[in-house]
Amino acid sequence: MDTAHLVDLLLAVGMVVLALQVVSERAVLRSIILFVVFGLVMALAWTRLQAPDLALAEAAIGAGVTGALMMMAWRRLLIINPDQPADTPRGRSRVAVPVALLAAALVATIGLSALNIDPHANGAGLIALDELTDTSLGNPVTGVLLLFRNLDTLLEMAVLLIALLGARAVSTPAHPNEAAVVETSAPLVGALLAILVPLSILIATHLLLAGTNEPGGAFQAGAVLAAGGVALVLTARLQPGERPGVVTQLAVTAGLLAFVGIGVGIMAFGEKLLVLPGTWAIYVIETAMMVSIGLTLALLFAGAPALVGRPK
Amino acid sequence: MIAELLAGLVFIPLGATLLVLLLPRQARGYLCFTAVLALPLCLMPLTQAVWADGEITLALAEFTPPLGIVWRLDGLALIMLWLTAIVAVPVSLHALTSFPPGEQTGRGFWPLWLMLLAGINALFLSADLFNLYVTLEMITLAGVAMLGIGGNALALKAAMRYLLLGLLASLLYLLAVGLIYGQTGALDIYLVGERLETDRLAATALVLMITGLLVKSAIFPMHVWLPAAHGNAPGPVSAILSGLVVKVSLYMLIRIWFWMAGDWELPAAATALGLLGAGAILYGSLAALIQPRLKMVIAYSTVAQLGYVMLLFPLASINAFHAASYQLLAHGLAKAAMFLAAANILWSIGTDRLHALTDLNRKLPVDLFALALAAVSIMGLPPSGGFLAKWLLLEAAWQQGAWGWLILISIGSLLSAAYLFRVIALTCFHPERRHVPTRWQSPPSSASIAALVLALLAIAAGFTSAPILGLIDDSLPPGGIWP
Amino acid sequence: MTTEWLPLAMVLVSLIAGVIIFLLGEQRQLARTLLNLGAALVKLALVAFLSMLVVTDRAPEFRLALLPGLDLVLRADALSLLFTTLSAVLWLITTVYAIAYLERSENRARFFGFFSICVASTMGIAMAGNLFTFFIFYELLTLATWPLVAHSGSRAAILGARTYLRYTLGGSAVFLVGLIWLYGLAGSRDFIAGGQLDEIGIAQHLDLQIIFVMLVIGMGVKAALVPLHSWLPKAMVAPAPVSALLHAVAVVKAGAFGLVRLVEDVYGPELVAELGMNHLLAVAAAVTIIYGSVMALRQTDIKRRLAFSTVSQVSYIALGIAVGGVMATTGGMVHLVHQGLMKITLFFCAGIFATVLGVKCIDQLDGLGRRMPWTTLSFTIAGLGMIGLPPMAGFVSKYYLGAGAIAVGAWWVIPVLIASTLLNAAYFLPLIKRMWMHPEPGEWPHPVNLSRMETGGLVIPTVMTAIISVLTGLFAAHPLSPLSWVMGIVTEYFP
Amino acid sequence: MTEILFVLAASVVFGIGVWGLLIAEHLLRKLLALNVMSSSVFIIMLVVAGGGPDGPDPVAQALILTGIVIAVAATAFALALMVSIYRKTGRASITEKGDDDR
Repeated sequence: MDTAHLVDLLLAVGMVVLALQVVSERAVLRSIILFVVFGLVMALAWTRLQAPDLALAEAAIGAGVTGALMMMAWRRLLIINPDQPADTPRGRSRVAVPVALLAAALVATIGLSALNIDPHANGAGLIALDELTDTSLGNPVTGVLLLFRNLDTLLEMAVLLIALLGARAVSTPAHPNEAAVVETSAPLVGALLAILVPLSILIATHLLLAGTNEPGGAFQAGAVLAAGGVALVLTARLQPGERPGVVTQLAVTAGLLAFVGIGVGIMAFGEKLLVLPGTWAIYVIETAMMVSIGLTLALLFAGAPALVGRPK
Repeated sequence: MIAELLAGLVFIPLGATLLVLLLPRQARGYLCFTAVLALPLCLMPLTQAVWADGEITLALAEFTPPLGIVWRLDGLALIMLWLTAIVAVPVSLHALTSFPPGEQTGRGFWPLWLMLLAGINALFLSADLFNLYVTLEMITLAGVAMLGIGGNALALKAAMRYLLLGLLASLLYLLAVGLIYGQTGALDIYLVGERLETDRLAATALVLMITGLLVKSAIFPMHVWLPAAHGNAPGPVSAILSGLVVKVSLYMLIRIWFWMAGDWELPAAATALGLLGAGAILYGSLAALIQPRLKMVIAYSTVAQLGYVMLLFPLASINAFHAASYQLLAHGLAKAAMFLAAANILWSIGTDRLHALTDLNRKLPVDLFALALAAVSIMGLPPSGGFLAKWLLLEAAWQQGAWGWLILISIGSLLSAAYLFRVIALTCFHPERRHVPTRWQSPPSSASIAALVLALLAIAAGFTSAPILGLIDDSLPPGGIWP
Repeated sequence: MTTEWLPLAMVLVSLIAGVIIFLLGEQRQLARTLLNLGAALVKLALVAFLSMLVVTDRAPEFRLALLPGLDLVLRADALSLLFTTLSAVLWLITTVYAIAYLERSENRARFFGFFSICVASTMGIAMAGNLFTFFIFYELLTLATWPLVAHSGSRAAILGARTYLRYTLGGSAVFLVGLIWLYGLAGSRDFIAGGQLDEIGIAQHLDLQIIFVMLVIGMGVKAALVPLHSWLPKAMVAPAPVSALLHAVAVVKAGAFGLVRLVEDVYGPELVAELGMNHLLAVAAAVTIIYGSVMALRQTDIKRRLAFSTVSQVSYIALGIAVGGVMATTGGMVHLVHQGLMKITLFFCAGIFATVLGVKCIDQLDGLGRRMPWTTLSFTIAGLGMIGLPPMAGFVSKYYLGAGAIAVGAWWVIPVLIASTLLNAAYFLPLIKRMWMHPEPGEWPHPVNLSRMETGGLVIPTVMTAIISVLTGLFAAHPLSPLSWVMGIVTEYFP
Repeated sequence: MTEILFVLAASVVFGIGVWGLLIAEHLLRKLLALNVMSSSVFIIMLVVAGGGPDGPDPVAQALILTGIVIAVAATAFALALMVSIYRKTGRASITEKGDDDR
C-alpha cells in the first residue's frame, strides 16, 4: 500500500469517525467543531478526487461558512438562555438504527455497482469539455455554471436570496440580551482586522478572476468575502441594523440583477434567452454574484436584515 | 415571441421581487399585483401556440441536452401553469389586505410569494432533473419561510418540521439525480428516458426519487408534516401551500414516472403507490372527521384528496390521466378557496375552533358560501370540477375492472362528505351552544371576494372540460401509458 | 325564434331567484316576496309555453358537453312536462303558504334561497334528457334540501338532516357506480320512450340486472322504498312547507320520477320484464305499501303518520310501472300528480294545526272542525282521496292500478290494494272523525293570534290544493286532465 | 481504489446522517446530521459520474457546487428559524405533543 492510498484510507476513516462523533457527541458545541473538522477532511477528499473547485468550495462554504453559522446560532441560544440543558442523543426512534443501516447498505450497493459504469460516450461532461474550446474560459466548471447550464446558477442565486428573505420573514423580536455584543477595543484586534479584511477582499478577487481558468469562482470568492464580513461582525465593527437600506438591498440583489438583466435583457437584441454576450458579461455577473453572496452570508450570520457601522 | 413569454413566466415574478426590495413602500402593492396579473396574460398566447403547434421547447442559452437545460411546455405543464396563475390572482388579492405590502409582515410576504411563483413556474417549464431540484428547493424554502411569517409558535415549529423533512427528501432526490447522471450522462427527462437502462442502479434511483417526492407531496404515511403546516400557516399561505405547493412535487412524480421511467413495467410498484393513495384517502378523511379546528379539517382533507391523484399509477390509462390532472386542477382551486374562506373566518372571530363557529351564515354569508361551494367540489358533487375528476377516475377504474379502486373512490367521497358536512352543519345550525365571539371584525370585502371567486372557479371547472382534456390528450408520455 | 334555451331557463329561473334571495339578505322582505312570486309566475308561463311547443311537436332541447361524450341534456317531453307542471303549480301555492308560515321566524333568506334552489333542481330532474343529467340534479336536490330539513337548528332537526344526508349520499354513491357501469356498457344515451339498451347482448344481462338494482337503490332512497325509507319520518322535523314540498313535489317525487324514467326510458318495460326486474320492483313496492300503512297506523304524531303514509303511497307509482301494461302504468304515473296534490294539502293542514293551535298529536285533534272549518274540510277531502274514495283523485289511480293488474294477470296486486285501502281508511278515518264529531277541548295547546294576511296566506293555498285534487278526480276524463295526459304518454310505451 | 474507499465511507456517513437526523432532539444536531448527509451525497455523485484524464466530470462538479451553495443557504435559513423557535418557546426541539391545538 503506497502513501497515497494510506492517505485515502485515513481520510475515509476520518470521515466516518468524525461524522459519527458529530452526530453522537454529548455537547453540541463540540459537535459543531467536529463538523468543521469533518468539512476540512471532506475538502481533502475532494482534492484526492481531483476536484479542486469542490475542495475550495467545501473548505470555504461547507466547513467555514456553515460552521460559523452553526457556531453563531449556538451562541445565540446560549445568550437567550444560558442554562440550556446539554443535549444527549437518546434512543428516541426505534427505527433509527435499522433505517440508518439500510440506508448505508443501499447507498454502498448502488455506489459500488455504479463504479463499473463507464462515463457515457454522449455524456454531458464530455460535451462540456468540447464546447469549452469554443469559449475563452479555461475552467470547465465555470463554463458549466455560467454558460452551459446557467439557469441552475441563476436560480441558485434565487435560493440564496430566498434564504435571506425567509430568515428575515420568520425572525421574531430579538431577546434583549442578544443586542449585547462583545465590544473588543483591544488594539491587537484592530490591527488584525486591518490585515484580515483587505486580505479577504484580495483573496476573493483572486479567486474570482482565477475562476475563469483555474479552480475558483464566484461562490468560493463570495464565501471568502463573507469571512471578512464575519470578522467585522464578530468584533462589532459592523453591527446588526434594523432596516435594510437601499445599498444593502442593492448589494444583496446585485448578482441576480446582473444575471437577469444580461441574460433576459439580451433578448431585446435578438439573442436567445440566457445567452451571455461575451466574457465581459461573465466577469460582470461573477463580480456581482460575489458581492451578493458575501453580503448575504454575512447578513445571515449576523441574523439581521442589515448591517450598520459602529456608532461613533 | 414565444421565448419572451416563457421567460416572462419566470422572470416577471423574479424581477418583481428584486424591484420590490429596492422600491419605496408605496409602489410595492401595485407592482406585486401587476406582476401576478401578468402571468395569465403570458399564458394566453402560449396556450394558443400549444393548441396550434403542440409542445413548445426552448433550449436555454442555446445549449441543447444532454449539456444544456431545456424548457418544455406541453399540455400538462400548461394546465399546471394555469392553475398557478388562476390561484395566484385571488390569493394575491387576499394578501393585499392580509399582508399589506407596506407593513412588516407584508414586507416578508410579498418578495417570498413572488419568488415562490417564479420557482413554481420554472419547475413546471423545466424538463431537466437537476434544474427541477433547484426549483424544488426554491419552492420549499420560500414555502417554509412564508409559513413562518407572523411568528406563531405552532407555525414556526410546523415550518421547521416541514423544512427538515423537505431537506431530507431533497437529498434523496439529489442522490438519485446523481446516480442517473452517472449512468446516462444526461439530465433531460426525455433523454434520460431513452438512455436509462433498467438495472439495479436505475431502480434504486427511481425508488429514492419517488420516496423523496412522496415526502414532499405528503402522501400517506409521509404526510406527518402537512396538517400542522397547512393548518397553522397564516391565511393566504395555507391556500398557497395546499393549493399549489404540494401539487408541484406530485406533478414531478407523474413526470418522472411516466416520462422518465415510462417504458419500464412496474405493476407491483404502481399498485404500491395506489395503496399509499388509498391509505391517504382513508386516513386523511377519518382524521379530518375528528379535528377540532376548521383549518386542520381542511389540511387533513388535503392529505386525503392527494390520495386520489396517486390512483393514476395503478390505473394508468388515458382516462386516469385525465382524472388525475383534473383532480390536481379542481383540488387546487377548491382548496385555495376553502383556506381563504377559513382565513376570513379566523380573521373575523379570532378562532377557527369548530364549536365557536356559530351563525356564520348571517355574519359571514359570502365566506360561508365560498366555503360551501368549495366543499361541493371537494366532495365531488355535481356540478363541479371535483365531480368531473371523480367521474373520470371512476370511469377509469371501471374500464379496467378495478372494482377495489372503484369502491375506494366511492367510500372516499362519502367520507369527504361526512367531514365537510360536519363543518357546514356546525357553522350554520348550532342548537345549544350559542357561542358569543370574544371579538369581531368583518373581513375586508376584497378578501371575501377572493375566496368566492376561487370557489366559483372550482364549480366552473365542471363546465370547461373539453379544452383541458384536449390539452392533456396532446401531451401524453412518449412511451405511452402502461398499467 | 330559437327555443333551445327554454329548458335551461326553466332551471335557471329558480336558481337565479335563489341566489338573489341569498344576496338580498334577511331584511328585504317585500323584495323577497315579490321575487318569489314573480319567479313562480314566470315559471308557470314558461311551462304553458313549453306545453304548447310539445303539443305541436317542436320540443326544445338544450345540450352542453360536460365531458367528451357526456352531455348535459335538458329537454321537454310529455313526461317531463307532467312533472314540471305539477312542480310549478305547487311551487307557486307553496310559496304563498311558506311566506305566511314563516312570517315570524328567523333565517328566512336562507330558507327561501334553498327553497328556490330545491325547486330549480326539481325542474332539472324533470327536464333531464339522460340519466347523467338526472343524476346531477338529483345530487343538487340533496344539497339544497339538507339545509331546509335542518332549518330550525334544533337538535332533532340536525339529527334528522344528518340521517337524510347519510341515506341520500349513500344512495347516490351506489347510483354513481351503477351509472358509470351502465355508461361503460352502453355509452351515454338520451332517454327514449321504450328504452335504449335493446342491442346489448344476452351475455351482459347479469351486468344489466346488477346495474338496475344499483340504480333502483339510488332512486329508492329518495322514493323511500323499504328498507331505505327511515330518513323520511325523521325529516319530519322540517317546517311544514318543506315537508309539503319534500313529500309532494321534490325529494320523494324525484325518486319516484326517476324510477319511472329508469323503467320506461332507460331499460324499457320489455327489457325490464325480460330481466325479471319487474318482479323485484313490484315486490319491493308492495312490501313498502303495506309496511308504510302499518307503520302509519302506529304513529300518534300527525306529521309522522303522514310521513309513513307517503312511504306507502309513493310506492303505488313504483308498483304501477313494475306491473306494466297500459292501464297499470297509467295508474302509477298519474298517481305522481294525484298523490302530490293530496299529500301537499294534508301537510298544509298539519302545518296550520301546529302553528295556529299547537296541535301536533292525533288526540289533540278533537273538535277542530268547528274551530277551523276550511282547513278541516281540506284535510278531510285529501284524506278521503288518499283512501281512494270515488270520485276523488286517489280513486282514479287505484282503479287504474287494479284494473291494469288484472289486465296483465297480476292478480296478487288486488289483495295488496285492498289491504292498503283498508289500512288507509284505518289511519285517516279516526282523524276525520275526531275533528268533526268530538267536542272542542277547553283549551288548545299553543294558540296563536294570526293576522288576516297570515290566516289567508295559510288557508287559501290549502283550500286551493284540496279543490284541485277533487277536480282532477272529477274531470279525469277531460282531455286536459293529468289522466289523459298520462294516457297519452303511456300509449307510446305500449304501442 | 480511492473511489471505492470514498464511496464506502460516504455510504456509512449517509447512514450516520439518517440515524442522527432521526434520533437527535436538538435542532442544531439535526441540521448537522443533514449537512453530513449532504456531503456524503456529493461524494457519491462525483464518484458515480466518473471522469476522464483531466479530472472528474465537470458537469457533475458544477452540480455539486450548486448543491453545496443550496445546502448552506438552506442551513442558514433553518438556523434563523431555529433561533426564532427558541425565542418563542425556549426550546430548540420540535418534538412535542398537542401541536394541533390552539
